[in-house]
Amino acid sequence: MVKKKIEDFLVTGNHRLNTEYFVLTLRSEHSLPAIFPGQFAELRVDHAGNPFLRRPISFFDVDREQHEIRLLIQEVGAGTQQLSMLDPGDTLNMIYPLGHPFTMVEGKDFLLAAGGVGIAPMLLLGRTLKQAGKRPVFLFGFRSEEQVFDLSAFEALGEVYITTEDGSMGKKGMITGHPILETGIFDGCYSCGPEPMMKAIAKIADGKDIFCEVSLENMMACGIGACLCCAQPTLHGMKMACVDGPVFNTKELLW
Amino acid sequence: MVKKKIEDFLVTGNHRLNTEYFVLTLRSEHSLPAIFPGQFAELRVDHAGNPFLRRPISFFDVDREQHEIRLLIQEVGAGTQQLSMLDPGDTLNMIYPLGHPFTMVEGKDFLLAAGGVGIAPMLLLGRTLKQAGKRPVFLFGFRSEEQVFDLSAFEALGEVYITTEDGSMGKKGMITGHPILETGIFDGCYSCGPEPMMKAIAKIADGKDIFCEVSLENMMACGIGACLCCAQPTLHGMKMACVDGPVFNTKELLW
Amino acid sequence: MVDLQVNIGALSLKNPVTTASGCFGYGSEYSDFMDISRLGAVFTKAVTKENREGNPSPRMAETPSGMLNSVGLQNKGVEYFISHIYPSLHQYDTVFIANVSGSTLDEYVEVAERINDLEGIPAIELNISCPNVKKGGMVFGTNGESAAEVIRAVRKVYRKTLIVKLSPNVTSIPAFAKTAEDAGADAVSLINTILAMAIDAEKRKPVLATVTGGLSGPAVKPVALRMVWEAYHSVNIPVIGIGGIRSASDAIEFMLAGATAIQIGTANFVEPAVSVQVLEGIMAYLERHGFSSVRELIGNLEMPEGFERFRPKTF
Amino acid sequence: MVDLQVNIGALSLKNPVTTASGCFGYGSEYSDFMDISRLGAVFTKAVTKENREGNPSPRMAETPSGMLNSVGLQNKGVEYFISHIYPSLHQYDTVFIANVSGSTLDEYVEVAERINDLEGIPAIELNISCPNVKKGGMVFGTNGESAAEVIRAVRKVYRKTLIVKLSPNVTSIPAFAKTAEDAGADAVSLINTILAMAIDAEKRKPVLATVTGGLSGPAVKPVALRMVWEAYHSVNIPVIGIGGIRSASDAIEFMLAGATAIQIGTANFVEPAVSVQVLEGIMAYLERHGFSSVRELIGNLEMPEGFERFRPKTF
Ligand SMILES: Cc1cc2nc3c(=O)[nH]c(=O)nc-3n(C[C@H](O)[C@H](O)[C@H](O)COP(=O)(O)OP(=O)(O)OC[C@H]3O[C@@H](n4cnc5c(N)ncnc54)[C@H](O)[C@@H]3O)c2cc1C
Ligand SMILES: Cc1cc2nc3c(=O)[nH]c(=O)nc-3n(C[C@H](O)[C@H](O)[C@H](O)COP(=O)(O)OP(=O)(O)OC[C@H]3O[C@@H](n4cnc5c(N)ncnc54)[C@H](O)[C@@H]3O)c2cc1C
Ligand SMILES: Cc1cc2nc3c(=O)[nH]c(=O)nc-3n(C[C@H](O)[C@H](O)[C@H](O)COP(=O)(O)O)c2cc1C
Ligand SMILES: Cc1cc2nc3c(=O)[nH]c(=O)nc-3n(C[C@H](O)[C@H](O)[C@H](O)COP(=O)(O)O)c2cc1C
Ligand code: FES
Ligand code: FES
Repeated sequence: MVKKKIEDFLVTGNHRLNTEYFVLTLRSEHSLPAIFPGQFAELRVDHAGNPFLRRPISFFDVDREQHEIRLLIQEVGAGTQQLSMLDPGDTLNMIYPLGHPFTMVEGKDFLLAAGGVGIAPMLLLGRTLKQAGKRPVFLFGFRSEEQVFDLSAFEALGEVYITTEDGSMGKKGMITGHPILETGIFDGCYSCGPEPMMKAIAKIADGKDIFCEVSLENMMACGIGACLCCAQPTLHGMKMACVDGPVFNTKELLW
Repeated sequence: MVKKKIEDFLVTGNHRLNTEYFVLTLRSEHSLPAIFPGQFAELRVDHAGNPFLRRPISFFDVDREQHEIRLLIQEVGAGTQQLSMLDPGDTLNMIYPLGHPFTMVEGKDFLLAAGGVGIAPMLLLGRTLKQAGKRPVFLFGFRSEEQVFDLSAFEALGEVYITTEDGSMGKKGMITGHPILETGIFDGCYSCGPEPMMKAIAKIADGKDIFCEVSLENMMACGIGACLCCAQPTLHGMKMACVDGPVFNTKELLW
Repeated sequence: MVDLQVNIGALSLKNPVTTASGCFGYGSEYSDFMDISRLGAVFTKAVTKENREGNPSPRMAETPSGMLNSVGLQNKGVEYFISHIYPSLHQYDTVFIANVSGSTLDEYVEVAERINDLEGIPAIELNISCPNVKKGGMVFGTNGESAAEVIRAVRKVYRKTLIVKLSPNVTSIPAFAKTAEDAGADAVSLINTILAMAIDAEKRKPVLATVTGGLSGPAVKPVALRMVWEAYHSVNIPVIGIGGIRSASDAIEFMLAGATAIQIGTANFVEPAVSVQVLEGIMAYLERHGFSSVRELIGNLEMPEGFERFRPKTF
Repeated sequence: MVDLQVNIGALSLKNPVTTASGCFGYGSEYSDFMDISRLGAVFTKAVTKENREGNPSPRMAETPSGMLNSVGLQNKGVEYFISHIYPSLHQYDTVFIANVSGSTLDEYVEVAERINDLEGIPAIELNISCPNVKKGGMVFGTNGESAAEVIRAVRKVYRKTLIVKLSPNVTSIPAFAKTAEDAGADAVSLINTILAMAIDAEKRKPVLATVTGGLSGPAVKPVALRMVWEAYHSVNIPVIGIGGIRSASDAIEFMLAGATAIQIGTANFVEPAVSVQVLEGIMAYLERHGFSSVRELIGNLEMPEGFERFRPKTF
C-alpha cells in the first residue's frame, strides 16, 4: 500500500471556470506517489482554525513530470470559498493519497456518468482507461449552460455527451434520461454525483448486468479510517467511505 | 457626543517598522468624524470567525484631508498577526471612534512617557498639544535598539528621549530611571505602557503634585460599554475602561 | 409581508428577534448602529436589589469561537433602574424585559415586586443561572428544590409574564424546564453560559480573576440547540432559545428546534447591528420557503426515521 | 533531558501525551504520519462484548471550532479485539489502554474480565459516558447509583489499573469523580463529549441521523479545563485531562489544572502528527521554564487572591 503523506503543496495556479467551479493547481517539491483515479486528498483550509476540519477533494488531474496535481472544486460553503481565494505562491497542506480507487476490469467500452462536481474524478479515470486501451464515453449532467466549462480535456479521451436541466445546452433533462444509456453498449460504468443519479445509473447497469462502480460522498472527519464517522452500510457489514471507499461496487451496496 | 460608526476602511498601506511593529494606513470614503488622542477603534480581524472578538487598537495618526488614519500595531498573537498580513486593497471593518480621550489642561510643558507599543497614542496627543501651543516632550522606553523605529514624526513636535533595557540605544534602563524625570519641569504628564511603568510615572507626578493621565489596557469584548467586561475600580466606583477610559486621571485610580 | 409576531405567555412580540441580558446594555449603547425599535424585545442587564460592583478584572477571556465572562451581575440596583433607566426606555418602540437576579430568595422577590409596578415592563426574566456569583444565580438554577422555591415565591408577587432562565450546567434540562413550568413560569429561556475556565500557560495562572467564568458564543451553539430541543419536548410553555446565535440561519435552527423567540448575546459585541441582520435574514428565509408566518418554524423539524432507537432517552 | 514520566495508579507512562479513544483507531491508522512509540499511551476505540455496527450516517457534523459525532461505539467486539487487534499492538513501544463499553452492567464486566487476561494491556478506561448509544454509556455515567454499581462490579473482576471516563453532561463533576474514587477507580479521565445537536436550516432536519451527538474539539476546551480542575480538587486519584487539546499550550493548561496526563482526540483528524508536536512543545516549555520533571506542572496553578469570594462553590 502506498504510504500516506502529509505535505505542503505550492499553489501554482487558481483558475476560475465559472461562478461556481475553479481549478487549483498544486506543485510538490518531490515526485508524486502513485495516485489512482477516485482517490482523494484532505485539504487543510485554514490555519486560523475555521473551518476546523479538513476538506476531502478528489484528484482531478495529475502531472507526474511537473509534480503537479489539479483539483476541480465547487464553491459551496466557507471552506471551498477560502480555497477559491488561494493565490499562486500560497501553500496548501494536504494529506494524500487517500481512499480506495476505481477498479480496472475486463472489457473495452465504459460509460463515465457524472453530475455537477462529480465530474472531478472522471478525467483521471478516463485517461487511465484510455491508457489501458479502453474506450471511455463521458456523460455529464449540469444544471444549465452557465455551469458547463471547457471539456476539451475529456473530448481528447472519448466522446462527451451533455445534459442540462433547463435544456440550455446538450440534451434537456437529467443524465439518467439520456438516450445513450439505452443505445450505447457498455462493458461497465463508473459514476459520481448526486445519490439519486448514481442509484439510477446503478439500476440501469444492474438491468444490463454490467459492472458498476460509484464514488460516494459522506461526512468525513479524518479521511484515514480512524474516526469511523463516514459509515457506509454494505452487504458485508459497515464499511468506511474514506478507506473502503469512496468507490464502491454497487452490487455491494444496500441500495 | 460623536456618533460611533461601523465602517469598512480600505487598506492603503501596511508598513513594517521592525520584526514586531507595523503601521497600517486605512482610508475612508467619507470625511472622518472628530477623533481625539487616546481614543481607539475595535477592528474586526477576520470574517471566518477566528479570532472571534474584535481587537482594540489606538489611533496613531489621523490625516483629515486624505480621510486616512494610521495604526501602530505590535504583533503579539493570532489577531495582530492576521492584521499584519493585510495588503493594500483589502478592507478592514472598524467600530470607531471609541473611548474617553486624553484631556487638555492648563499649562505649557508636558511629558509624554510611553513604553513599547504604548507609544501609539502619543503622536496624535503630541500634535494636539503642539497645535494648542504647548510643548510636548517625549520619553520612550524600548527593550533594545531593534525595537526602535523612525521617530522623526515625534521629533518634529518636540524633544524625544529614549531608554533601552539593554542600553543598545539611548539611556540604559527603564524610562522611570531617566534623568529628565528629575531635571525636567512639567505641568503635567501623560503615559501609556506597561502598568508598573505607568504606576511609577503616576507616583512621580503625584510627588510633584502635577496632572497625570494614563491609558489603561483591559480585556474588552464590546468596546462600547455594553458587556461590562473591562472593569476598572476607581474612587468613584467601578468604571468601564472602554467608555469611561481608556484614559484615566491617576488621582481617580485606586493605585 | 410575512407575519413575524410571536407570543410568550400573555406577551406579544412583534418579531422573535431579541437581545440577551448582559450583552446589549439597556439598548442605548447600540443606538448608534441600529434602530432598537426593530427588535422584538430587549432583555436588560441583570437587575438586583442593591448596587453591585461585580467581580474583579480580568473578567473576560477569549476562547475558540467563544468567550468567557465573569462580570458577576454588575448593576446599580433596582432603585436606580427605576429612577434612571426605566424612564429612558420609553423612547424605543420595543418591549423591555428586566433580567431579575439576586443572592437570596427574598432579594429575587423584592426586585420582582418592584418591577411588577412598572407599567412599561410587561415581563421579567428570572435569572437563576448566572455562574459568576457566589450566592444566588446558578446555585438556585442547578438544584431542583431551590429552583422551584424561588420561582414559586416570585410567581406569587409577579403578575405579568414570568420567564425563567435556565442553567445549562445540569444533568437534565427537561427536569428543570418542568420544574419551572410547574412552579408557574410562563416561559423558559435557555441557555445561560456554561461554567468554564481559561488558563495562561506562560504565567501559570487562571486568566480570570474569579478562576471560572461563563462560556458563550458560537462554541456553545450545538449544546444550546440540543437543550432547547429537549426543553421544547418537555413542557407546554414557550421556549426562548439562546446560545451562539450570530446569523439568521442560527436563529432559524433554534426556532426549528422549538424556540418561539431567540436572544442574541455575544454576537452583538462582534457585529453591533447583527440583530437587525438576523431579523432581515429570517424574513428572506420565510419568503424563500413560502411561509406566511414565522410561527410555522417553531418545532418544524423533520425527524429522521427511527432515531429514537439510537439515542439515550433524555425526555 | 527533563523527566517526562508520569504515573496513573500502578501504571507508569513514559510521558503524559496520549491519544483519546475513538480518535486514533488502534494506532496503525496514524503510523504513516508519526512514530506511535513516542506516545505515553494509546486509548483504543471502544471495545464491547459483541460486534456493533454503530449508528446510521450521517454521523458527523462540523460546528464552530468543533465537531459532533454519533458513531455509537462501532467495533467488532471483544473476541475480535483479542484475536485480531491485540496481537498487532506489540509492534509499538507504548502502552495500549482498552476503552471498555457496554449496554448492560454484565457486558461491561464480561469485557473487562476478558481484557484482564491480556498481558500486554495494563489498564482499561471504563467508558460510562458515551452519549451516542441508547443503553449504557452516558446512561450509566449521569446517574450516581448506576455509575457506582458498574464501577464496583468491574473493579471486582479487573485487577489492573482501572480508569473511569466521566461524562461532562452532569450537574456536578466532583460528585461523579468521588463516586468513581469510592467505587475503586485508580484514576478518572474527562471529559467525554458534550451532548449536542446540529440542524440543517434549509432542509429543516437534524444533520445527524441520530439527531443528537457528542461535541468535541477546541470549542469544549474551556468547559473541560474547568471540569478537570474541579475533579483534581475533589479526589486523590490521578486525573487524565481530555477536551479540545491541539497544542502544547493546551496540554500544559490541563496539567496546570490538575491533570497527570492528557489525551488528544479530535485534533488528530486535523493534524495527524499533532500528538508528537504537543510532546515536543511540552519538552520545550519545561526547559524554557526550568522544570526538571513534567510532574511539577500537575496542579501548579497560582490562584488569584480571594477568588473563592466570587465564584459559586463547586467542590
Ligand atoms: C471523497 C470525497 C471527494 C470529494 N471530491 C470533491 C471534489 O473533487 N470537488 C469538490 O468540489 N467537492 C468534492 N467533495 C465535496 C467537498 O468535500 C465538500 O463540498 C466540501 O467539504 C464542502 O466544504 P465547505 O466548507 O465549502 O462547505 P460546508 O459549508 O462545510 O458544507 C457544505 C456541504 O458540503 C458537505 N461537506 C462539508 N464538510 C464535509 C466533509 N468534511 N466531508 C464530506 N462532505 C462535507 C456537506 O454536505 C455540506 O452540507 C468530495 C467529498 C468527498 C467525501
Ligand atoms: C484601548 C486599547 C488600545 C490599544 N491600542 C493598541 C495599539 O495601538 N497598538 C497595539 O499594538 N496594541 C494595542 N492594544 C493591545 C491590543 O488590543 C492587543 O495586543 C491585541 O488585542 C492582541 O490581539 P492578538 O490576537 O494579537 O493576541 P492574543 O493572542 O489574543 O492576546 C495577546 C495578549 O493581548 C491582550 N488582548 C487580547 N485580546 C484583547 C482584547 N479583546 N482586549 C484587550 N486586550 C486583549 C491580552 O493581554 C493577551 O494576553 C490596545 C488595547 C486596548 C485595550
Ligand atoms: C458579558 C456577558 C454578560 C452577561 N450577563 C448576563 C446577565 O446579567 N444576566 C443573564 O441572565 N445572562 C447574562 N449573560 C448570558 C447571556 O444572556 C446569554 O445567556 C449567553 O451569553 C449565551 O448566549 P450567546 O452565546 O448568544 O452570548 C451574559 C453573557 C455575557 C457574554
Ligand atoms: C469520532 C469520535 C469517536 C469517539 N469515540 C469514543 C469512544 O469510542 N469511546 C470513548 O470513551 N470516547 C470516544 N470519543 C470521545 C473522545 O475520546 C474524547 O473524550 C472527546 O472527543 C473529547 O476530546 P477532544 O476534544 O480532544 O476530541 C470519541 C470522540 C470522537 C470525536
Ligand atoms: S472519515 Fe474518519 S473513518 Fe472515514
Ligand atoms: S469592553 Fe464591553 S463594557 Fe468595555
